[in-house]
Amino acid sequence: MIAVETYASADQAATALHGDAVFLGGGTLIMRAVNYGDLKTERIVRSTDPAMKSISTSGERISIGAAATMSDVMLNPQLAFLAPVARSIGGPAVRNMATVGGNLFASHPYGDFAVALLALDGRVSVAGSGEEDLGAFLARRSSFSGVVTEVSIARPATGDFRYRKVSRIKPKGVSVMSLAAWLPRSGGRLSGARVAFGAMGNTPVRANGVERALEGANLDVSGIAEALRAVRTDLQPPDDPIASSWYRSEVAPVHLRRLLLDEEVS
Amino acid sequence: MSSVEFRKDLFADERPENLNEIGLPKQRQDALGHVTGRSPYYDDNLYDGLLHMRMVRSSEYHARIRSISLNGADMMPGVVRVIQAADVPHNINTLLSLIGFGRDDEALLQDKKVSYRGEAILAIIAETELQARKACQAVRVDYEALPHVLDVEEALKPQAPVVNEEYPNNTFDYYDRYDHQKLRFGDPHAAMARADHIVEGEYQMSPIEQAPMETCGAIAVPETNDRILCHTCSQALFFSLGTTAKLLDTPSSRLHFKGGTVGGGFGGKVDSLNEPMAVLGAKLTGRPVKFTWDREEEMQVGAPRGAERWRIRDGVMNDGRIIAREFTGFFDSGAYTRLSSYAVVKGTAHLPGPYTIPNVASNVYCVFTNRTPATAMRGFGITGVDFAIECHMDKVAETVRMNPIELRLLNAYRDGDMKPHRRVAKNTAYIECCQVAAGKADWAIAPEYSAMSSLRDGGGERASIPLTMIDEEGRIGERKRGANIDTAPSKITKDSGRAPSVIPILEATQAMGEQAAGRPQVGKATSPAPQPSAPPAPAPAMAPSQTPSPTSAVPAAPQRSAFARLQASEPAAPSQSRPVEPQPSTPTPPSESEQPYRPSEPFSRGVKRPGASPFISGRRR
Amino acid sequence: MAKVPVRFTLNGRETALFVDGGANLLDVLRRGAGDLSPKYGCGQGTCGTCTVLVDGEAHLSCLTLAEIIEGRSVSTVSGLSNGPDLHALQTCFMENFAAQCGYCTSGMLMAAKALLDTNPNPTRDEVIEAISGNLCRCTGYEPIIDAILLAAERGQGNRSPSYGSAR
Amino acid sequence: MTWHKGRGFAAINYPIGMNLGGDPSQALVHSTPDGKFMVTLSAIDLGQGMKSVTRQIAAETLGVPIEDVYVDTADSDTGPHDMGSFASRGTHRMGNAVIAAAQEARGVMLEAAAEELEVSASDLETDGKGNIHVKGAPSRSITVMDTALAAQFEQGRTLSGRGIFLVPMSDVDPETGEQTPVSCFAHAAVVLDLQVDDETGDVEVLEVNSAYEVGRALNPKMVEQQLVGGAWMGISHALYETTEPYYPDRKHGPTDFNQYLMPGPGQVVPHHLAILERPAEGAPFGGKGPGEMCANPLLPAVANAVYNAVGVRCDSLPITPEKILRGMQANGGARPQGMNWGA
Repeated sequence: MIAVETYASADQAATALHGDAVFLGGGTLIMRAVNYGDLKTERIVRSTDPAMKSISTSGERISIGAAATMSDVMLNPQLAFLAPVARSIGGPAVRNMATVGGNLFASHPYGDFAVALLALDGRVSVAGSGEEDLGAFLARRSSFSGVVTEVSIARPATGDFRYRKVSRIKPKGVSVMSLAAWLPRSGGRLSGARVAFGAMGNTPVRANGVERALEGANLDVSGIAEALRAVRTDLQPPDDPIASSWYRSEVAPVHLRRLLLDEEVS
Repeated sequence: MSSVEFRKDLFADERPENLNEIGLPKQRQDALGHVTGRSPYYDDNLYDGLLHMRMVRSSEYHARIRSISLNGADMMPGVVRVIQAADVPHNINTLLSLIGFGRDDEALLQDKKVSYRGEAILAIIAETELQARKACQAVRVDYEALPHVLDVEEALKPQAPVVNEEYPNNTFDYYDRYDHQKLRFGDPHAAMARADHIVEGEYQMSPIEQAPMETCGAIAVPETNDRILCHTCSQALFFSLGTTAKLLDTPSSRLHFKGGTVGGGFGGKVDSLNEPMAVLGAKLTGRPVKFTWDREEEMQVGAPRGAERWRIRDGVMNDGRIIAREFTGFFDSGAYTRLSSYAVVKGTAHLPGPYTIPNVASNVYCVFTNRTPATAMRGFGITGVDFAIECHMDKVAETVRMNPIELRLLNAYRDGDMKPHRRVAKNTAYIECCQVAAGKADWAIAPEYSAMSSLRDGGGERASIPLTMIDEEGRIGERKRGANIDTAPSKITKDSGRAPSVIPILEATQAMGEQAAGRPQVGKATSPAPQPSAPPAPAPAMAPSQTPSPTSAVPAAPQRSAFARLQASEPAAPSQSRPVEPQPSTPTPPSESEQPYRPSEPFSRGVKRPGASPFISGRRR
Repeated sequence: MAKVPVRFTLNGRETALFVDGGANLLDVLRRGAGDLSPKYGCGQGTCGTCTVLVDGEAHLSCLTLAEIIEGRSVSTVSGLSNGPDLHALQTCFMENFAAQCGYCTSGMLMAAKALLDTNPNPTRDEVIEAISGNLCRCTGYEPIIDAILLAAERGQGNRSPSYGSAR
Repeated sequence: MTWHKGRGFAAINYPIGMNLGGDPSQALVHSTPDGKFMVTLSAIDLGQGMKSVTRQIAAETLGVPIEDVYVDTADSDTGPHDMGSFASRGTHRMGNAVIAAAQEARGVMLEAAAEELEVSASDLETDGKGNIHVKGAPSRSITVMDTALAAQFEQGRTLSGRGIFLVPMSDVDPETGEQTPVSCFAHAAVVLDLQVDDETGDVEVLEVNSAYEVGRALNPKMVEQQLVGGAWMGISHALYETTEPYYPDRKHGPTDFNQYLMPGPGQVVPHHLAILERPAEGAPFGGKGPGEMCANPLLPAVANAVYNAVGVRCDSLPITPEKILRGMQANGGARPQGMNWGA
């Protein structure tokens, strides 16, 4: 029989997360596992810590509490650039439940919000320890046990952040792929661009070759040509019910171009 | 966005409009219940102490079960009862046994061999669904993996693993005689030889989930008077009741089934797998038991619309007339028959689609593979072949450079035309649908096509049954014994050109005519007198000669030996070719209104086995 | 058996139940509180038939841990009509023939209510977005979208005068 | 990147009723003491409207308003045998059974009324509003309610009827496939417009124009429900759905509605329908069940339109962006076939 423990603070919850206990955020992942008998534990830990819902700006970075829901993100004026990303997650009911922290644990092909966070130089705060790079965190997430309290991201200049979710079902569907790019420019040329993909690997991943190819490039057809070539070797997408690895690889350059050049689609 | 118009101008004289209730947009009786959340679906019955059933399912495509270890599952918290194959009183069934079609081939629970991934092995009943799930996870099944086959044509090969022991050739047995359903009408082989073009295509229909929003399920409750009440979302209440009575070896009077308000079905709620298990659970525990599929089971264990593979070969004249059409079809039945055998027969009767083609043949196979059994779905038996036919029509149109709609109209069936299953078409409206759809979309068709009518220019010569070439190829077991037989009805191949037939040709030995059956028939049509009209009907594209092609009667040596052996063991098989008189135009039979159905009369009950099949027209060979 | 007490408001009525640890809100509403209007469609959060409002927001009751409802307010289709007077959404669903099998209807209505409660004059695209987590296998969605737009046009607070006649 | 427009046509017929027959349906009709009628069936309403259409059929046959009829389904203790709701047999088979039951009940009702009015039953007719009167003399009338009360409490009659409809089971000739498969045919034709993205193979369906022949639209709104929803399903089958995306390989079978693809509410396609009605002999008021056939023509129409748009023949379903993209690559790019057919 499953026991649910509720703690007032994230730290208390983290302390209670020993053994095989799992942390419950919005419930969209854990409860599905509970319903299907797939949860490997009988202990669920949760926290009602209000700090975990806060969204705050400090300097060039923004901190988003891990318990903030997609709807919270959409309603927050500081996060207007992330509203389209949050809106691409599930339907309205899912967005009222699913949290920013939970999205970091969503398995392929989910986790589109984390893709955007990854492009925006996301850093993860874990209760009882310090900050950690999101990319590194995602790589070790399957063995992670603890409480993510917040994710901080860079605040992009207007127009420097791009996001697209490619889905066959509209308006709500799972990713064929999702793409996010933070495209800071210096003297008109790209400098320190970060490009991340979702549904193109086991976790959201950065396209390192693409980023290198974009360094110093102009954001135009010839400037991005090398990056479009690089994307094929950067990613090893899986087969799944939505699309094959072949197809994903084949259209990744197309969608990357559309993202980078901000092309209209239909 | 969308719009609806009623074309009351069409067929107006066939349709009295003086009715009070019919034809009016009355509110649905169930609308208020739906919008208030009060419509009573099967799961909307609350019982204290309701138990929940879950299944241990095969993780293998095809495997012998060496042993099953409960591994303490029966002692786990909340577990009330484990049900195994031996607990099912009559653990073998086939759905259509209720109408006497096919042999029992599927167990409710398997304990010896599993033939698809997800096949049920044992059931666990517990106080909560979660407890039942956890107990199922504890059970250990020791499998000895067997080779498996997933492709329909691979399954036909002699060395293919046997999927279903009841049908060791991996094909359903038709009429104790053939490994496929035949359709033979005219002589497509000869007609192809004089066609201007041969157009070929292969089409693959995917397996599709019915996906009703409500998953399949049942709640069974011990009722007063030693009966079991079963709330069900079955699409066929008495089908489920009868199936349950048979599997549980229980008089149907002991069962009380309630349902009727169902959250979508689309064909996926005919198979009656939940009801017998829930009822058995209630019997064995004396408590209310619910057995519902979760969405994952609904999608991967619940039977889908089966995949179908179709090949079509047309003989086409330069002017667009299709003078011959052949089909080779494979229904992927999965591991058991369920309803696929029936879909094959239904699909065969549908050929060649809504067209009057004077020479048609088909071989359609119901094939067993190591996948989830297929079952009914919206358009069952028809959707797949319609996809094939209508894609193919466009290829034909492209070949002869015709407007695709005009090509269809040129070949369209009309009132009075003979269909290849040898019943006259009536009440047709195919031409009008094409014309109206073209008009709505501003797709121009020539005036002579706009002037066509389903009511005119059918029948006459188009009502005749041509001299028909028949054969005995594809006897049950022939392929398994290594006979190398093409699956297609004739042997014309792209590579070999129009080779002569390699099979002995037998001929229909008597005139076909439903009136000879001596009992009322459905699908009966009057032969309307052709009316003079403009434009003229397309010339009926009948064979110029009514004699069989001499070349086609030559038996080929390589296939002969296997064939001859079979023939010898088959007393009913005619042993030599005989000429036959072509069927003249059918005389006008009495209309349906003059001969109403008489349900009180006894009716023929399926094919008698073994031996010669009775002939539907009332005559025997 | 570990049972946990949960108190909440269901369609305006105070409700208290003991629930199994880990139970979801859908099961608790249906088998605990006896409110059968939300339906089970998948238990995965992918179909929307179990949609209810929690403190006015659309939530998937199958993915909602029942214990977190403590002290909160839950609304379902059972509370949508004002006694025998139907909500405008209900009358518009009926008039528009927006229900066939009816199984998705409860969830659709609650998703639509969540929209109209915060956005009384939605665009067609906003309606589409609002029901994007709710599947319907029968209608092809258009009658549902039209019914919600019609309800908005009529003012979603309006109640129809009668319980809806058979015609 | 270019969207290429394409247009496809397909037309079909569809057999109504269980193949080969042998599938009886029964119905019972009885009156309450005050002249309302209960129709008792074991048929199933899956959403197709079985309860509603049999209610209209019963009301029409009895000659009373539908408000005075209620259909109860399905309870094996009270509803007599029915094979079930499949094979487009519901309206045809059960409709005929209800007609038979309602005719019998109506016969008794008219006899009871005749006794009250002291005329011959054959001289009576119903007005469809709850009254029975002498033909040509509307003032000589009695209400159905008074008739029922009289029958029940004075005459000792039950206003009731039993109905069965059976197409006897028939056989198939193994050699030729000769058979008597079905009762009648429904028909449909569609013109479908779509566009294809030549870089990704994505398809967007733009518009459907269709003509459906349904025998008689017993309830035009319910027919519209079926046709619109069924056409949606047809498009869904054509472009999205499969339980085995890598068939015949069984890998990656979808297990939820995120993986099992169906077009969403943002992909509703304007659908302009024309409904034709050529009543079928032997069908209830000529109606053919439209529920199954409505999806069928959409599948090939999509395939034909894709070919028209980019020159790729997708002969296997579903027609995924991947298949189209592979086809375009094999052809050396999109090969639009030209919009030769109007639009």
